[in-house]
Amino acid sequence: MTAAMPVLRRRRFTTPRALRTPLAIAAIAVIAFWLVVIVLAPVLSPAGPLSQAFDRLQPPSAEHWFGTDQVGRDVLSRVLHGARVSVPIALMLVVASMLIGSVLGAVAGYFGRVLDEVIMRVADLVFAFPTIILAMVIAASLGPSLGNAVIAILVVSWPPYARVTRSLVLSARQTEYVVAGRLLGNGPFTSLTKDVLPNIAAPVVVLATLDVGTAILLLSGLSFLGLGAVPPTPEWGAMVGDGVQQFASWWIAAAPGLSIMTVVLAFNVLGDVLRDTLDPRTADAVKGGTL
Amino acid sequence: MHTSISRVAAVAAMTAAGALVLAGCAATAPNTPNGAEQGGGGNGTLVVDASFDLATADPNREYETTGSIVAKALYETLLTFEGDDVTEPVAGLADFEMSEDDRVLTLTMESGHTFSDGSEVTVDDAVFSLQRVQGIAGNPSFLLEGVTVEKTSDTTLTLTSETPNPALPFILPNPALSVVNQEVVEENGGSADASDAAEDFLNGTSAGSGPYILDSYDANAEVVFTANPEYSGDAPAYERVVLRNVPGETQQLNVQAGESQIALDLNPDQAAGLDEDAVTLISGASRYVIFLFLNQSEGVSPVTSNPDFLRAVKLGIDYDSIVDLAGEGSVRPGGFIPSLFNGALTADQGNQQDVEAAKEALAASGYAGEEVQLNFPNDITVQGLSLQSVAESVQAQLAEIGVNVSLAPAPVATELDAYRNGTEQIGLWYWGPDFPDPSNYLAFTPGELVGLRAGWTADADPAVKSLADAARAATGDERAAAYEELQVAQNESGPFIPLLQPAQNVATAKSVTSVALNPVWTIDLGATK
Amino acid sequence: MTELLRIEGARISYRQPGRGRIEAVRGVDLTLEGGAVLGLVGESGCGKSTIARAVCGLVPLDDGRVLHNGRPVRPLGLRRRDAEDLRIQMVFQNPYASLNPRRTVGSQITDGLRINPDRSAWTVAGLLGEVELERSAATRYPHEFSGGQRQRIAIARAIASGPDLLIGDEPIASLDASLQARVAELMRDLAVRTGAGLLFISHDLSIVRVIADDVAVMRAGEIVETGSAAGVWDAPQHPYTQRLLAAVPKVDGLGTLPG
Amino acid sequence: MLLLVGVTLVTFVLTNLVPADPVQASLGEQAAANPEIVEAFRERAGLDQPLPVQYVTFLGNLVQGDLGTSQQTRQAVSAELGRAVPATIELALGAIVVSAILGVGLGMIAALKRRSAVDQIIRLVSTIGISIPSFWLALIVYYVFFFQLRLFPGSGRLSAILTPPPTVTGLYTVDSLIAGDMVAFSDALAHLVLPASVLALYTIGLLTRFARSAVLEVLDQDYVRTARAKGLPGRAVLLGYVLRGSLVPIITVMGIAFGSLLSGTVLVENVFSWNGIGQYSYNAATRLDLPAIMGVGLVVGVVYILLNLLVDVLYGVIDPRVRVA
Amino acid sequence: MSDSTRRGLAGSGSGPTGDGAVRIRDLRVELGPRSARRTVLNGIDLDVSPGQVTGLAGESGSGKTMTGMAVMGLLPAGASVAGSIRFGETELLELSPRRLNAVRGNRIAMISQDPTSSLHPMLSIQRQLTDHYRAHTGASKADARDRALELLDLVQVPDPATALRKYPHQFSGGQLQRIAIASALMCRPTVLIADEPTTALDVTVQAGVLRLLRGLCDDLGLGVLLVTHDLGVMSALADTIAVMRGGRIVERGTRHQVITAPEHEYTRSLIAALPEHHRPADGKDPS
Repeated sequence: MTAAMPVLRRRRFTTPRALRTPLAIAAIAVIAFWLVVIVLAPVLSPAGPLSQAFDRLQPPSAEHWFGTDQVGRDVLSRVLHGARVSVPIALMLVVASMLIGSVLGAVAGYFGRVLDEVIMRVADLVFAFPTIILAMVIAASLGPSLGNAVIAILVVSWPPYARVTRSLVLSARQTEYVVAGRLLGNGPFTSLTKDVLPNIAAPVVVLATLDVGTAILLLSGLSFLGLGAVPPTPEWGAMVGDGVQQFASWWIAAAPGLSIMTVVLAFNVLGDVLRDTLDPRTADAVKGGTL
Repeated sequence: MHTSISRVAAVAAMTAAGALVLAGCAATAPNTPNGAEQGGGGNGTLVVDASFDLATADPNREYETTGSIVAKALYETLLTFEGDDVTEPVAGLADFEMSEDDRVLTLTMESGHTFSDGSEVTVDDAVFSLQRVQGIAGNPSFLLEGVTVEKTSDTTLTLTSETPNPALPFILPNPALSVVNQEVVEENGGSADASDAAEDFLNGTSAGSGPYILDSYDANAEVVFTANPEYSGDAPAYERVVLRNVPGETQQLNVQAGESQIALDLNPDQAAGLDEDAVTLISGASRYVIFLFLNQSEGVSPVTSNPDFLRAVKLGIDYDSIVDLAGEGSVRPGGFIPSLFNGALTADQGNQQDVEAAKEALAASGYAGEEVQLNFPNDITVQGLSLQSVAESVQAQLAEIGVNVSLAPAPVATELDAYRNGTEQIGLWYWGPDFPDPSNYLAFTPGELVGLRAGWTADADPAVKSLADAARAATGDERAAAYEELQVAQNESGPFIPLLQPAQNVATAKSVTSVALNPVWTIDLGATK
Repeated sequence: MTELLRIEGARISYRQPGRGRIEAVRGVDLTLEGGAVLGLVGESGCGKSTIARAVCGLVPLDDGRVLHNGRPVRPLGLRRRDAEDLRIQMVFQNPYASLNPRRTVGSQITDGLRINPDRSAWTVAGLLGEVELERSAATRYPHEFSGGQRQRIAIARAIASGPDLLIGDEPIASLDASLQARVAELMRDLAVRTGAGLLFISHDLSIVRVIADDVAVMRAGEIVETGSAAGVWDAPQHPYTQRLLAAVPKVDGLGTLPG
Repeated sequence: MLLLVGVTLVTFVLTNLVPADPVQASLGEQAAANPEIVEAFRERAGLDQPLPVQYVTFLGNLVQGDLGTSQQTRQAVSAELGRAVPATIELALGAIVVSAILGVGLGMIAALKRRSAVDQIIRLVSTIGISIPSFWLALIVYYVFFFQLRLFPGSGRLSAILTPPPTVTGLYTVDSLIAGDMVAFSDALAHLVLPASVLALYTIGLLTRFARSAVLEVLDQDYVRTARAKGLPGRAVLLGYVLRGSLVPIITVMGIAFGSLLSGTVLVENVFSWNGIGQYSYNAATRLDLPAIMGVGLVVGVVYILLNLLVDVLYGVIDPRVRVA
Repeated sequence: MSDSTRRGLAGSGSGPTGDGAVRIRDLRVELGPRSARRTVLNGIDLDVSPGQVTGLAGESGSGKTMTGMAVMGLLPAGASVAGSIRFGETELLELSPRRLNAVRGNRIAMISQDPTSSLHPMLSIQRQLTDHYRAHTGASKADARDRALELLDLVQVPDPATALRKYPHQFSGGQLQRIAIASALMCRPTVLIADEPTTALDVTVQAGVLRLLRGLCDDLGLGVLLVTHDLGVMSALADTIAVMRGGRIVERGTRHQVITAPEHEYTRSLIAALPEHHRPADGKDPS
């Protein structure tokens, strides 16, 4: 694929240019920073994430930049290692829910009828629950663990993809080039893979980018409630949860909270930039289903 | 002055919260957070923050910490304790006399106690109430298991036990055994058998003779009490008490900010963070014992049931650092009986850390690094202390001697099942006494309630078993020694590893001059001044 | 002898949300011989595009038949189109929507070549030449072309498959006036040269007059008049046709108001 | 309706998949060891019946408006929800009103100043709004604005020294107004500020972004150009034409945003001791209180349906094309 | 305002006085971001006189629509304008936004190509006919309604009273364009800018609208700037024609002159592109 990445309308964009705005660069830099942290966490951390070698509840100092927590662990080290938990899991989660959701959505949209009804009713059902309440019930039922939290989030996070993909497929299916392709003898599978999916991939991927943030927030929210990461895993949400116990030791929650925010923010900005380069209409379809 | 600051703030808030709320903040400014300060003296309102585990306001059904506070405020019991001394029961609605063989307890009603509807508390009410506890088979009904309640005259009743029951006078002060107004309760569907349907009514209206009457009740949010004009004792210092459900960390802020006058569930770190100029802190060891157990059932875990492994764990734990973790006021018990009760061991009589010995024991056990699971409930705190910190410490300490522990927390509701069915490999739990008598801790012996949860069957440890039987049978002054001996033996070979008694930290506003704390009902709101 | 296309008593209706069914085509008969050009004219909403779609099998008939070489056209469901039906091809109205934006022009024309019964009839370069585009166009993407050029590509793609019936559904409506006649003539020439019949649908009478052999005038789902293009133009019989023709402004520089 | 049955069925199945036994969760240490007590409890809670029978019983009671009794608190679920739901509604309404005004306003400004510095700033701020973990923000806000600055009251919906107004709607602000109790009103409003603001931040971010793109879309419409060509004053064009034209997508998002508010309440109510549906559902879920979970599921389902209904009605009010059809 | 408000509906045109005319001189417009600035109008001179239809022909992208927008002051944000657009004695390019607002919709009105999108789909016809009238004249609701009824009658919308209560989607395209014209004429403007006013309409409907425009021009003395790419429409309606290409006017003259005897090569190619039978017969000028 060369420079051009055409979309449904006359617009075009070249990737380098779209990503050249200061905000986009900042976002990419933040993500790059955390990727480096993920790789180098053991090297960068002054202490092990589980080591309880220090005095408890020390405020930030030269020795412990972000202080120590309630059992005497170095918060900085835990935050750095926390990136290895939250970010990769969120990325995998999003990819998985994108795959599940868009396959279901594409099937529902393209083949319609009973499949469509069944898939979309189920999606409605999931939609009817506020995500975190459903995730909470699931996580509580299965017992808290990162794995179960991931399952819970997967269960609640595929419907937006299904909806968006379905509506994109529905409208793409009507477009003249898809019809023209059918007239030229494309079977349903060829039509879907050759004409429909390539043209809706961009918005779905943008949705996924925007969803990374949501996934991190959900995951950390569940961990915060004690329904996600299992201690002593250095998960950011769980660390904020630890911090709740000691208002006076504000630093326990400060760094992990900020970390969540920067990562989520970076992915959201990146998603925005990608979305803005798309046709505004497509962008609406994208955002319309994010929640 | 506060007014003007608040007005400025309101303007600032506008940027954060939007123009719409502006009107509200500005209007509220004069009576926001400081209003509560006036509640301190005289006939004002007392605001008490607690972490709720409230299930019901029906005294004969409640068996939770918060429920006891509520029942204690609304009702009276036949016997009671004086202040926080739980070593000696005293007369409440009745005076008592125990037969020589510890089997028949005779209670004589004291006159002059009246229910909130003005009627007198009679022996019939007392008999009805105790029979109701038994008949409705609620949480507390085991307290009177094997006990027959009979009215013997217009002023007396007897409680006859099948077996000698020296603990009975210590059981009777439990607020679950409160006396309710028979007439009122029966009018509202109440009875002393399973057909009882008065709970709904009692959740809305109290029918007792306690210092307060129930004003409103929301098991999830708050309970409001108002003074009972018919109360026969000293009138309570506060006309109105609001008992609110607030998490510990917020309690700390509230009591300092003057939003509440009493905070009941502060953990040591929160307590340490208090501004002593603004609040008074009362701390002491609580009645709870947090303990670890290793399952002795080979089916559950061949690792934890290995005696050498068990010994290694006992030797590997850094008991002092765990008590440090729990902060000021917490105590390290020598055995499973908490320091407040007869028969308790001191810390130096308990197990001690010895890393080298632990490693040897571990080597002897043939342990090869298998992962063992440590289960604990993660959504509850014991006196504000979360079990998670303790679990994390234990995990790290055992890692030092080479034991690979994985933590498996769960909400208490989920985890209880595994705990009570005895399927946990390593469990981290706590025990709150049902009544302040060491006999309550016989549950921790082979074949008994808690023992079985650790896979400690009746025939698993005959030595300890016989010591337990001896303790049960002991009377008078022999009892303490018998229980001490039992605990020493348990520490040696039993699956239970008592870790700590967390501190109970209660913070009060300076306006509160006296707080009536007690290990059985936590706080007597009626006697708080 | 069977006609290339015969439409008999076609009735087609749509379901519109909230408004019930709307009958777009109510009893239409049409025939088209191979190699001939039939112009179907009418104002917006008269049902002419619906007929085009029905001929391709894109909308089902409520009643009546569409026969292609004497064989009913199968409605296009989820399955691949029948080989016979592949010989009916269409050029759509909107050149911006009828080409896949993610694939090169060449590969899209190749799609057409693949189903041509006569494999050696065309090459991509040859076809591009036929529609007056550079050879190099094959490696480029649709967005690099103007509307008129895209429509030429769409025509090339349709012709590539060697259709015996070509349908133009308002193929020139979204082009600039100065291009309309040229593209229409190109389409006609290619169709006639390859021996295909052309069903040309348009609201522009003046252009249909130039390229069509026969004309059918449609109004509100019915054909009101058919005849040779010249005949209808010169002597319209139906009052509606007369009005329609009169409404076409004359480019005479005289300020004559139409209608 | 089908949705509601679906919701209850899913919740029912889900909660029964749990390996844990609600009996254990509800009974004390000694009591749980006593088969008589356990049996009595099971009978009271209807747990002695086979599962399908339990579900049918639940549905049967439901039709009569009976949601069953909480296993944990042994109170009627409907009564508990009757207290929790208005609390959350009050919170969510406060948040949605604030975010509607600020979100739509900021979105419009950003759209009008497209690509300017103002636009960039608004967009960045709104993105931050959807990026801050609400549970973290709640902590900060509680600590700073209540504890440090003492600007706003802390826990709960009303200062404990005040008596809640007589219940009419269950919303303290509204009820106190009805009762004419201005002290309670301003106190309730002050309690609302912090949690509602925290909750609103996310929806403000969401709405700003949507409003911006909706308004941008409309600004490109012919009818806006026509309105300007008619020489209408700027404000009339903006409010009468642009805003009106972009309301449909904005309303749609507000519907979605309300849903996300309900999610947010779980995390925020926790910190502010706001005894609403969020706290209730957290307690119900962690204590495996089946009837309570079912009740929450139902309420949420009903809210979802009502919300959709309301959105549809609003579509009709806004857009005559929908109205006629 | 004095002149136009006094003139009644039936009153015949006041003739091509300088007062109601638009004079465009050396109009230059540049658009686009700084890095890719492009000139879209490059020295346009054009007059629109009362009672006259001035045609502006050209293909898409030639700048004809931009010329109309420049007169209305509706150029896209970031456009830079040079030259002069005078309306009577007023220099439109120098007016403050507020004073420009007092002119447009009031003295100079506009109708655009697609009436289904140029009318707000969610507002009633009455609102869209009267809001600017009330803003410009301060008329009461009832007076504005009367005026609207009058105009709907003038543009031959059946049952005006009912029509006022309806919404755009309840009308056909032709009716909507009539309503749009009525809306444009509410404040008795002297100049009407008609940008492709019939392109979206069917031919039979187009004929009616063309007749209406011609009538308004003749009866009300309205000056019309007709922007269209359709030479048929141009030939039917315009009195004078200017042909645009690439932001410049390449040819101008009377209708007959430009259509039957085009001088510029480009104009000739436009005419040559017409279907054969559709081209103008050799120049017979009736005048």
